[in-house]
Amino acid sequence: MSESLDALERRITGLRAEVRRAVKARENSLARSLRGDLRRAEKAWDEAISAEEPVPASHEPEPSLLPIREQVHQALALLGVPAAARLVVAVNDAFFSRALRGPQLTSLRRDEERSFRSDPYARPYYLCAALTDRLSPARGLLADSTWEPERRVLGPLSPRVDFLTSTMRVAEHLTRLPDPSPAALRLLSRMAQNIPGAVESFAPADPAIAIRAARAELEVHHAADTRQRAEVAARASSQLSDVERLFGAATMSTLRGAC
Amino acid sequence: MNGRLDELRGPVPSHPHDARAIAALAANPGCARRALLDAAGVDKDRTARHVGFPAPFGQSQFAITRGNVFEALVKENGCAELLRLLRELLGLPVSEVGYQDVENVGAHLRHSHTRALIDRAARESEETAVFYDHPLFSLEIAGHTSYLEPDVVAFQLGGRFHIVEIKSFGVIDGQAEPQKVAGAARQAAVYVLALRTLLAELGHDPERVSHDVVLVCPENFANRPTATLVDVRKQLAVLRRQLARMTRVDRLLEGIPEGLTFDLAPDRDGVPTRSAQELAEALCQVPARYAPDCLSTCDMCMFCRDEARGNGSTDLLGRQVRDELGGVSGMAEALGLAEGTLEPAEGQEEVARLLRTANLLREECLR
Amino acid sequence: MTPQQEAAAVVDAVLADLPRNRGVVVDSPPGAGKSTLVVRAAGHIAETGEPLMIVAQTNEQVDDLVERLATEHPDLTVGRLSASGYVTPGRVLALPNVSVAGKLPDLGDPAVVIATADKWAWIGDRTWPWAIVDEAYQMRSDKLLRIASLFERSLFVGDPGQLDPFSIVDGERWAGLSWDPVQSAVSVLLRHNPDLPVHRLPVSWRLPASAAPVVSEAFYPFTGFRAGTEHGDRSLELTVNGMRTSYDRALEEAAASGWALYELPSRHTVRTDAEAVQAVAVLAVRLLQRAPVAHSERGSHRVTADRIAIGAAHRDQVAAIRAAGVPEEITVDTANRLQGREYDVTIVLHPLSGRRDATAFHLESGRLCVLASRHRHACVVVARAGIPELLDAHPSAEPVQLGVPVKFPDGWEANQAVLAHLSKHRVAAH
Amino acid sequence: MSALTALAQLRAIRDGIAQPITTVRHCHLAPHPMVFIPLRLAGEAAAPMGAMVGTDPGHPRLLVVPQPRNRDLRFAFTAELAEVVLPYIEGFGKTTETIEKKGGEPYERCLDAPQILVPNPQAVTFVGLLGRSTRFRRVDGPYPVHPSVPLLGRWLTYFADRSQHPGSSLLLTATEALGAHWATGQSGLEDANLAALLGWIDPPEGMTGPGAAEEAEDPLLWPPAGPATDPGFDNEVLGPAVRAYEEAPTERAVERVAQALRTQLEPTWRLMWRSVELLRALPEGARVKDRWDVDRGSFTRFLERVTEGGPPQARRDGAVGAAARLAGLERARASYDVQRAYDDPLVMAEYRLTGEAFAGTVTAADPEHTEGEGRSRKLRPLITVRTEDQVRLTPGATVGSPDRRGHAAEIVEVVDGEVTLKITKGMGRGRTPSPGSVPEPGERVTYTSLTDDFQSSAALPDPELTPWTHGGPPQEYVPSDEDAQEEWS
Repeated sequence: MSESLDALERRITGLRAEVRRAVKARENSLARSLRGDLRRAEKAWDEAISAEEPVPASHEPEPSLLPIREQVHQALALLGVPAAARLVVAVNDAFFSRALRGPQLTSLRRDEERSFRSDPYARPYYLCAALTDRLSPARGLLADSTWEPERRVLGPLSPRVDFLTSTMRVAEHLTRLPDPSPAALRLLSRMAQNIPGAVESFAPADPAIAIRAARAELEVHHAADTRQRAEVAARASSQLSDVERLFGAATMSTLRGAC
Repeated sequence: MNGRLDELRGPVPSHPHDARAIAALAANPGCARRALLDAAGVDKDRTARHVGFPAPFGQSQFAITRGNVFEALVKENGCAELLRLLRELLGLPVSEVGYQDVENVGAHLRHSHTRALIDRAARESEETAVFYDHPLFSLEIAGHTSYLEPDVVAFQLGGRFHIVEIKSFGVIDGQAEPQKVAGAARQAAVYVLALRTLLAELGHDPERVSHDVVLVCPENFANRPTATLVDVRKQLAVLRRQLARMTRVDRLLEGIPEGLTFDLAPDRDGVPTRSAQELAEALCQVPARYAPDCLSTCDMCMFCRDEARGNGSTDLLGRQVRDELGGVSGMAEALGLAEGTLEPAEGQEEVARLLRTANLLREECLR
Repeated sequence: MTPQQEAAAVVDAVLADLPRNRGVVVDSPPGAGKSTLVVRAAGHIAETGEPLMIVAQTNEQVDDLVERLATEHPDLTVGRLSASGYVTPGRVLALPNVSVAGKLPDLGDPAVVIATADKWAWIGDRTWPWAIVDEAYQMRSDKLLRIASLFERSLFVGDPGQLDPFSIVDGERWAGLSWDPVQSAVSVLLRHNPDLPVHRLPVSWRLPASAAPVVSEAFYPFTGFRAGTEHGDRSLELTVNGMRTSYDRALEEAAASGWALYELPSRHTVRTDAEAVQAVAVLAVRLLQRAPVAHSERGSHRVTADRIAIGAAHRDQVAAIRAAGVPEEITVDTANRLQGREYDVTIVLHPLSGRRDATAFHLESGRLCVLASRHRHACVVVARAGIPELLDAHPSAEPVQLGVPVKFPDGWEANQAVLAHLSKHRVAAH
Repeated sequence: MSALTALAQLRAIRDGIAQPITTVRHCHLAPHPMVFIPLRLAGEAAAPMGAMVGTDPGHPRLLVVPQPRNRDLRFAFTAELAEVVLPYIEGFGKTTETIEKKGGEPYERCLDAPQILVPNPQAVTFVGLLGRSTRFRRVDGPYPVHPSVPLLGRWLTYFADRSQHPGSSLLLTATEALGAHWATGQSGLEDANLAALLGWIDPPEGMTGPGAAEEAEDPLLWPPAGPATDPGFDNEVLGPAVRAYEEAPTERAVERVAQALRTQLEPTWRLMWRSVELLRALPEGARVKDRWDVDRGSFTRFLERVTEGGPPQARRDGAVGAAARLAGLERARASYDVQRAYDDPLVMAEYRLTGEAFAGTVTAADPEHTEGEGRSRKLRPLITVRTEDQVRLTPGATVGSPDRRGHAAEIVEVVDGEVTLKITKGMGRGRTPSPGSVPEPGERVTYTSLTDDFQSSAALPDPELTPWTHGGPPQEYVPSDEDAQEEWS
């Protein structure tokens, strides 16, 4: 070991001060190199101190054996509608492996698209985009390529309809479990809070009541949403190529979607 | 006039004003230096940095993360949280749930798409969305177009638009920090004005944009959002006043020397080549009106404070002290009057008498 | 409708609403006949034979009401409750139907009992079927809390445009509460009882036609009122000729148009700006020397010193003006204490004169409203030049509290409006 | 802000060091105060990040929340804080004295009371919010906490409320306490930085006030005194340390966060105790003890309320509670202003400057002067005082004097620097004034219209009798499950 713990600590303190000074003066390249020095010093400090004490066992959850796309697929299958990464992670957390992390999903859609382009329909399913009424990919939503086209496109009412649907699906799944996890109950409560009549303000949600309330509101939007989605889906099938039908078209003009 | 302003800024694009910057115009309108820098679209932050007086503003990553997480929470699932809040606050009917993400078009189309969507909403009340997420507005500031990004625009049955402002500071037992609410209100007023301007351009009644903005904040110590209506009529009045003032910047231009410029003369990599000394001298050609409040509102504050120190100005001690000294602007002068080493000039007799008495009292009590 | 008819219709509506509601609020702009309404309503209630309590805010206000009530209803017995240390003025002692005492039993059993809110707070064990609360917008809600259980139903009368009640301590912790104790009695009352009828007296009998529109637009932008008299119904005649000094010209401008701005050169000064103080005093003295005579719908009379008031923002300014040789009989006081008062001519030291920065205190619209609305004939404002620049440079960073209704008018806008009008009547000092 | 203080500030700039604006100390300073420096997670209302606390300058206790977004860790922090704070507070409940009250039952009062010192008003706000977020917690149910957590919450709420009470010293902030005794050469806004303020008052060897203050503005040299942390520190040091803890919540990771926070807290810890030394060096004002007695009484009452198992303080004041609190605060405010002026000639000088007080020498006295005839004949000694001060009091005004307690007089006449006064109180009941009660010629006296002579306000209705004008009787406040279960994420 080249430096004593004390000396390392002094060095770390000094480097931190320099880094902050550089950041403040927006001397970015200097800050970058100082940060590198700092990281190395901290690592050395970590190593030095761990030589003195044993490393405790990690409490990380067991990594899942399923690949990420399988886990996402599982969550989407439960939800039955296009969903944002956050919700996918929450569902996975509540019902399945609990090993998904938001950042792991960011490049998923791009990877799937690449795979589809190089070898179309080679896989049984693709994790694809949901399409807006402009036929462009909706930001941040994941869908399942095996779903019928009407489910993979969005009208203005669809975000709400899909939210209500997914709440019902989560509640239904809960009723099937003999001993649901607290995380699952919390997920349902959080979703139900935003549906009128689905939950008492702070009490845990009752799946049966949540389903009834969500269905009641769904009744209100269902017809209009189905009509709008059918219209978008029809346009998609007549105007788009195969890959675009799954991953969306680039936006061309502003007026087409608005009218 | 614009030519002269371009000359002041130098050959770089005008620094865009975001809503926060526009709202800050009202912070110290009496300051000619700031008014001119803003009107010319000079990047004050870079300028202050270059003359060696960076502003002491910074934002913690914790605060930024918190803000982003909270905004995402409010908007997730088609603004499900926001929908609940508006149903409670504005009595939104259950059938009104439409959601449009303006950002679904490419960035270059967002502004025109916003216009088209808002126009459609204003024309037909049927089958329009309630939420317009990521809209992009524009506003003319002293001859330059500034683009503004409100959090959400809500369109309610009954034909009224509401600006939704999402902030991550807490509302605890119905109250939030008044300064933060004021900041949010000023910012929201900019969006209200921009949307009203847009409606007027499209031939609709601008008053269809409500002056009640919806402020969404976390409630108490949790993440659960709560919404409050904030009346921004006063902020709107102030904003209009300040924007009107900016068009009168020609009065300020009259007094400044020929050829004056705040050009940083950036090289090909954008690194300033202008001598800091020279730039500082140029800045000093336009009088500032420094007050300690500037320390929390203006990028130039450290530079102006240093200048006020150099001049021995009573501005350093705050507006109240300055007022208490009855218009005596120099510290040495005020002390001289107090200690009787300086004869009062015409019009200073009274304040001199007051300071002299104060000085005698201090001496008597501290003897 | 004539102004008389219009005003009478409102009064009738108020009286009709009284038995139907627990509370009735009447907003009264300056000089709109608030006291007349109170006296009228008191008579109206007394006729029913039911006892009435009347609440005012200061001893002077109580004495004024006692005097008017006892004079206009000579058959009515009036009791005046007072605190220890109160010296009954002669004008009250001289009234045969008025009794004065410190304790309720010592009053006999008068039909009407009048006292200040502070005094009423010490009275318990009895409820009145009726109450009238005067100057209710200047009454703090915690005072109302102390006396509200004394009455079953009440008429609340006051001027929303004048100064709000205040506290020497910070009331932020109660901001947004419907019962915020530092808010006015009326705002708290209406927040808890939003369905109570609110009437508005539509005509100012005090302000001349030259002043009513100015004050109405600046301080009552959403409600408004008009003058009870026309241009020409009133005039102020200076019977002694002037000498073309700037003082004389300012007085002549005021006599001719109802307003004058006597403008001193721009300068930042201490609060008790000697030059401005001097100008105020000289104007007052000079006004008396010019032997003014007021002609109005009530006839003509000589404007004597007791019909003139001088108003300022701060107490030290008042003391300085007093010390500058103003005749004893002229009232010199702060805006707070001039509330509810009426004079023929007023001379006002503008709150922003000589200031470099405006504070919330200086900009409070109620302050300027009080100062600019005390006169029946003319108002002379003394100020240093530079106030428009000061307003223009004023930073706007007022904090915002959730759940607190925004108050209008905004002080800045009100100041601007008054100043814009005054600039048409400017006389420069030299 | 007065011309006197403005002048002191100008001198501070010229001399390069802060100037006194009082001659005595106006706050109580306990022999063993507890210093508490909390740090808050940026972007959150009341998420504690860490704190330094203790009564021994040599042994601060460092408390750390390695991941402030984790509610369990936050409550663990609060429980640990309670372990330090509660024994300190409760220790003062052990010894009491019996106070006889005129026309009332005698009552017990603690002989001494706790005193907590925090760096600045923002820390007081934080104390209040931390109290608010913990006092409704339940020890059972869905999110149980240690019993000390809600108890600490109630005490923190009490201290934060009490600090709004003018003249109270139970919870003091260093910046306000120092700022009340010294004027610096910078604005009030800049005085809010404890390091800069102390730089002016007590610059290190070889430095001037402005130099020390400028250095103190560099967060690298002098970290902010909290509760807000330096954004640069958050981004460069604390952020990585917290992330490291998230990835591996080991002892070492905790130590890394603790180490980071220690660097931010230790300088302020030293400044706090330096502030205590500086304040302690000032002689105590004569009426400081009276106000501390009031503090002790208030503390004792709250301690009793807690011991008797009373409910936690409501979220906000009810109508009657608000009016009662307002009356108490106004009374304390007025009283504090008067007492400070009476205790301190330099504070009184402010009133002399505005003409509300004057000081001078007695030139003539007629101690046996009387008014009225027969039975209503009253002793009204007359004195004449020669003064250089500009007097703006008018005949008939009642005045008091800091020189004699219970003494009152009335202004008879003010002519050319000569004030004639009629003494109305404080000269005894005899035919002649009691010895020493009437100032004698040659004596230096001060009189002011500022008097601590308040009429108590009339009674308020019982809360359950709140009238219709104020919303009628409130629903009885019962701490609900909702309070306890309120999310705390």
